[in-house]
Amino acid sequence: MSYAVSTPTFEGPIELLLHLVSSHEVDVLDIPLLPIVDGFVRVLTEQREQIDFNQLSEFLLVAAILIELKSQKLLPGRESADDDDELIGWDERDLLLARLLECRAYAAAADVFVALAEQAARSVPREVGLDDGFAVHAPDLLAGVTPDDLAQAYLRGSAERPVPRVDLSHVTVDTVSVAEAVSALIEVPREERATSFRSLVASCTTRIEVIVRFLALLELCKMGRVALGQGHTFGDLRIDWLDAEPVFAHGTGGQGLGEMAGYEIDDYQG
Amino acid sequence: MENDELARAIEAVLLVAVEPVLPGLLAELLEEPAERVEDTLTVLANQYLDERRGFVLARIAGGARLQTHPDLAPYVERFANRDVSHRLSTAALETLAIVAYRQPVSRGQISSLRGVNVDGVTRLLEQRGYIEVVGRADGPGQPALYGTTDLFLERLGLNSLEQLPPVEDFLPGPEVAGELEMDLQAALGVDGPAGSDDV
Amino acid sequence: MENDELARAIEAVLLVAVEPVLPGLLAELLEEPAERVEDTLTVLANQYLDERRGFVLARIAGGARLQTHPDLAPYVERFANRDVSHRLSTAALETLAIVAYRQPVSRGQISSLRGVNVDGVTRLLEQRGYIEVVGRADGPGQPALYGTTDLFLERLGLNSLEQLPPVEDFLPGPEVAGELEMDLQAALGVDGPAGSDDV
Repeated sequence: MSYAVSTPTFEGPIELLLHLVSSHEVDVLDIPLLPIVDGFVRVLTEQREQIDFNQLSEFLLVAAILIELKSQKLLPGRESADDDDELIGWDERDLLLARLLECRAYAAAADVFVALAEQAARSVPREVGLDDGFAVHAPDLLAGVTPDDLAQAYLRGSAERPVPRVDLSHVTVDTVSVAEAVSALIEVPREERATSFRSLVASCTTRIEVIVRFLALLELCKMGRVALGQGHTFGDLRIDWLDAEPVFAHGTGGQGLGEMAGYEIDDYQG
Repeated sequence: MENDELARAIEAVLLVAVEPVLPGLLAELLEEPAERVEDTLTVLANQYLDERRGFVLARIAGGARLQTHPDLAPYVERFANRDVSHRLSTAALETLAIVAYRQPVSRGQISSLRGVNVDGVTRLLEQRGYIEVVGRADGPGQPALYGTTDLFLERLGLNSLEQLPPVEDFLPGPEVAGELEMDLQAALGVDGPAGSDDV
Repeated sequence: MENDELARAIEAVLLVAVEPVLPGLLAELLEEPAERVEDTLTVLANQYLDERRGFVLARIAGGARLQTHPDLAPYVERFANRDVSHRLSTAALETLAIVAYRQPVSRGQISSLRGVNVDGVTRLLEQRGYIEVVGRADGPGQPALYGTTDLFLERLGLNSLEQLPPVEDFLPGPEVAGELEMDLQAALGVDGPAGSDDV
């Protein structure tokens, strides 16, 4: 069951139209697409009570491919393109098929992993460690660990491992740009010249914000605006502002720091 | 060092090690050429098998370690409370397989292959210590590239990644490929590939 | 069970046992009379000596344990000095912290909190003198309860456990802190937590 289209050069099911276009029997440039879409929308409006979703999605797919093909034809510089490149609908499908096959292969490999792991689990390694008399030779493992490190380790160690509950993969995440974070950091009012990373990110609610803020800090460090230090392995980051007064933060003319930061971060290389 | 003494010293070191010991480290400790150490490891491994000992000398992630003979799993399991609660989900396993075969690979690459967001899964695998960041890709943001860890090899009982069966072995045969293609056509609601004339 | 099989099973259990294993426990596990187990232990001990293995079967406090042959102490020492990492792994530090804040605590409790087997880590911490057995829990098997030692306090520069920072004071919450740490490590490209309890 497919939607039949009617145009000056072609009349029939839309899939057939796609096929004819793909096999060069009909030139997509001769097909006005707007009336096709309008017509379909009209049909949809009429059937509002009982929309056939299969038909709807099929139409959307085919229409999208046709629009892509047509827009490519209309764009300059594509004349020399390979014929194959124009068959974007088929290419996409082949790619999809290749991807599906590859995923099947990895799924089968995963089964083998399980079997290997089960086999390996039948052997238990010796992990007993040194005999009692030898421990004295080993270095002090607590060197450099502070009580605060220990407290943090306790919180980490006793925290329930996060269990993802809701799959949000289909939700578009608001992007936070490093450039914005740089500007925000510059404008943060500060009474003291030094602060810590944890206090800077205390107000952040998502991980990405924290990470972006961190990248922004690195950026500021690169620009010589802050000095960063980490006393020891498990420690917090110490941040020293090298300029007590934000120099460009409120400047309207010239090249503000924010703009400069934005420019640099677009080509962010770490 | 005499052969016999070398074997004894290696045995003793393996007994106190808590993770696979690299032959290079043994060679350094015992001041013997690496080849002799390798040979001795092989001799010991065969000896344990021939004598039907309750343990074996296994080669894991490039190193050597003593572990119980798989035959005796029923007894050992009763004794050692092994941690088996951490079964990985199908999604995690498939992602792990992709990392194992395509490493170094970025999250974006895995994600476009699997067709879903894999941030949570890679994070879990990283937490478990099966994968780790092994480098950075060029390009914007320099995305992290992941590879598998020694722990991964250890869990699978492998000495190196080369021991993994080639991924080509797992590619579906032509019948399955044909079926998939048909499903795909049905799903997309279009006819067969260009070139067929059955319109 | 045949003699040979019994010896193999005992060998396997001794290989993975962290503490000396009582013959009574072996007899129960393997469903064999205690005398047979005793005899087999003796046979194995003599075998190791006769074959000049690098390890011996020692009897400690009534139990049996595999340990290195005293002859080979120099090599084992060299290994101990060479192999052990110079700081605690994240996993070991977390385990130590749990003992410090929750003492007295059993391995089972730590393990269920951390989600992994912690036998190896607790043994390491005990060997280093940072934790010790401070009592036994009631209930099946009367598991050992661990607490921290004076050496632990000394190394951290504390006079008493009351000087440990109160854990409620830390913001953000534990999950967030843990995740942040990991994300930052990932962002920095430095080694993340091992995820296993290897030290």
